[in-house]
Amino acid sequence: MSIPLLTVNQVSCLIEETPLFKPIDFVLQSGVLLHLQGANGIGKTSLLRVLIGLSSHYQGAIKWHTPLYLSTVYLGHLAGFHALLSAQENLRYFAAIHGRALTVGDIEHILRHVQLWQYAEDPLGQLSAGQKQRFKIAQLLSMQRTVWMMDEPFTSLDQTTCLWLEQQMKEHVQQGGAIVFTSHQAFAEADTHYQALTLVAA
Amino acid sequence: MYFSSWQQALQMQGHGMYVWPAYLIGIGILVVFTWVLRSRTRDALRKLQRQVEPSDQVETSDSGA
Amino acid sequence: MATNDANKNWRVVFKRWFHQWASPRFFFEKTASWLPFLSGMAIVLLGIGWGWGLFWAPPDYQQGNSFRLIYLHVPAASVALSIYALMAMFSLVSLVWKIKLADTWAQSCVMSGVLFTFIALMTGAFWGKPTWGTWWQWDARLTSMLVLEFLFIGVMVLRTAIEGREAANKAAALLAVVGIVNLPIIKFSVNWWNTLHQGATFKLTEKPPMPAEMWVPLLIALLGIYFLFAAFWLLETRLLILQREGKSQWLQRWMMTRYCIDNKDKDKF
Amino acid sequence: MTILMTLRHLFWLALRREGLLVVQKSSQALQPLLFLTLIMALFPLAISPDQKILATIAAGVIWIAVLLASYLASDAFFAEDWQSGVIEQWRYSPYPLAWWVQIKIVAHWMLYGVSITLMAPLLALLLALPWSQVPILMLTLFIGSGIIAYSNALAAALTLRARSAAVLVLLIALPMQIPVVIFAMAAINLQASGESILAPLAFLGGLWLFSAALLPLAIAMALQIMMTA
Repeated sequence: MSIPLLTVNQVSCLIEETPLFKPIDFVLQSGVLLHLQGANGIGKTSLLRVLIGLSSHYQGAIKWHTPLYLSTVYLGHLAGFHALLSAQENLRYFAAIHGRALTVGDIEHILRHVQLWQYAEDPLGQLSAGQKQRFKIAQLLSMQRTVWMMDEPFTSLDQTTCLWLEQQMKEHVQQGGAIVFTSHQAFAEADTHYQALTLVAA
Repeated sequence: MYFSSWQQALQMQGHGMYVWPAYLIGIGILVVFTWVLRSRTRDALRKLQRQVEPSDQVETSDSGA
Repeated sequence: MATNDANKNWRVVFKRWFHQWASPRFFFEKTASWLPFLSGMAIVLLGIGWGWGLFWAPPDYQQGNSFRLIYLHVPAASVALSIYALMAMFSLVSLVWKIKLADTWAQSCVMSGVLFTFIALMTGAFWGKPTWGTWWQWDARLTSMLVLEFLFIGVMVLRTAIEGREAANKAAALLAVVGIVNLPIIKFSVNWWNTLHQGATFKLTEKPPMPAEMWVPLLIALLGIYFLFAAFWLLETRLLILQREGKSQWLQRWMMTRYCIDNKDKDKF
Repeated sequence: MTILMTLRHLFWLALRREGLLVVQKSSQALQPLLFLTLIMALFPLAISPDQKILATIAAGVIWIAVLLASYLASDAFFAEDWQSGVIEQWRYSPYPLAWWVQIKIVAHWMLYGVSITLMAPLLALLLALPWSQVPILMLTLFIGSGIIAYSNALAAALTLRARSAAVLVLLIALPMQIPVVIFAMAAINLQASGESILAPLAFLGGLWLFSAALLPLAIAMALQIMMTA
């Protein structure tokens, strides 16, 4: 029942016209948790940015089978929220950037789900690193998009939050979504949904 | 020549003190700029030469062997 | 059909020609021998134009001998404006067609532009003292020239201030293009402001028709300064190619052959 | 599947966010206005407390001070959104980047332009500007601050990755703002001498339309360059 979402053919990121890693091929299908691995500086982040069109320094062919801006949501290593504004306001604005109007009910539902409802009115900058990471998940959830593109989601997380995040990601793919994420940590429980792709230096 | 002597050309009926410095500064700027460009080119060439030289040495050692 | 074909042919030829010139290697090899010609022409023409203008041309009936500044002032001002237009054009080409060399072309306009604009301003001041009795007058031309200098300096400083060469070059190119759109607006507003205040009514160059002994040397000096700029531009473009293409094989091979052939005057360019 | 928000809804939502941000950093946000008032106090002290002298320079002084105040915070115009990755999300949004730029600038104009316009009578009072000139001063300040906002935003975008942005912003934005000052001051002076102010106001309005239509595209391009290059 898996649907192909993205076909990547002989793609490598370029810096001044030299490829960063050996060209890769893969087809991303719904229900897949794709882990991009590789040494530091190999170009995992660059690849993620190339895939969603934030950068055009690449060679090869990238083909999305769904409308990119309507089916994906991307969270880079930059937070994507303003530290002075509250979780509520940030969430509302983030969804608006991508064209979705959130109702008060939506916001409450999502923030409760990531256990941030009690901090909904506080400036996000005052929350802990783990809570901020949970807010990022709220951002992902708020968009109801099929494909999540996540850059190093596990950095600066404690054990519990890591496990919670893995749980969230698994739920998303079990419901027919797909995730592409970069991480140099191993994923704790590899199941049938999990696929790994290692970038090798060119 | 319009002026009857070099002295007159230098004075230009009192306007020489405006005309000559302006020309001198202007030409000076252009000359200095030429010099700067040429010396920067020389530096760039020297740097390139240093990049090329090692392989040059390999060549000579090859011929020596 | 035939015209269509010819049209297409012409386009293909032009495209090939353009792409050839856009390659650093082709440009570098083709222009290798141009510099002596350009600088020689510049020196000869400027020598004739300025010598004639300074020593042989008759003085102006109103301004007297300070009028002789025209042979430096007008050519410098004119070439400065042309340089800005050229820089903006190259910048546009580099932004739209993403041609790297066009960016180098644009970059090698900037410093010459700053200097020629400065010379125009400086000579304007020296001219102003005997004619207006003041070094600086807020006259429309001088004010526009001052703004042009700011625009040039802005492009120059922006390029050096931004980290990352590609971002720096593209940002400077964008600023140059925005600047060329702005320039007519600024010029118009400054002229309008000047007529409103009617302070400086004295025009530097708009005069009853000049006799030939006056305008022929001006024309020669004008031509000479364009050649001088061409020489500067070429020298700087070649310098930038040397600096940027240091890693490419063709340049290293070029350097090797040069090094082997004329070792004795290796600093000659 | 997903229905995108209407642009109007989006606009108000984004405007609200910019407003909330200003409230959050109100002490910072008020600095330009404070700066403006402080400068006003300097002129009578430095030049002369004579009402006649002050009245002749008042409009020009206010305009220059408004320009200077506008540079104060403008190198940081995009900085926070840039560092926090919000601009990256704009780029990744289904709406064009230029649209987000436009909203941010309009929001800025509505907050600063309106507050400066409302402050104008007070500034005029301090510098003994004749009351008959105050309405036209306010009008030129309102339109003019709109144009200034665009050119400052362009300078801010171009200098996002620059090492010392503060002076650079001034160097880039100031030449673009010369026409604004010329037309604004011409309108005020012409009105004072009882002549028609139609021409300078038309030029000012034209300049505003021109900036509003074209500069967001250039700014979006600058942001794009900073992001990808």
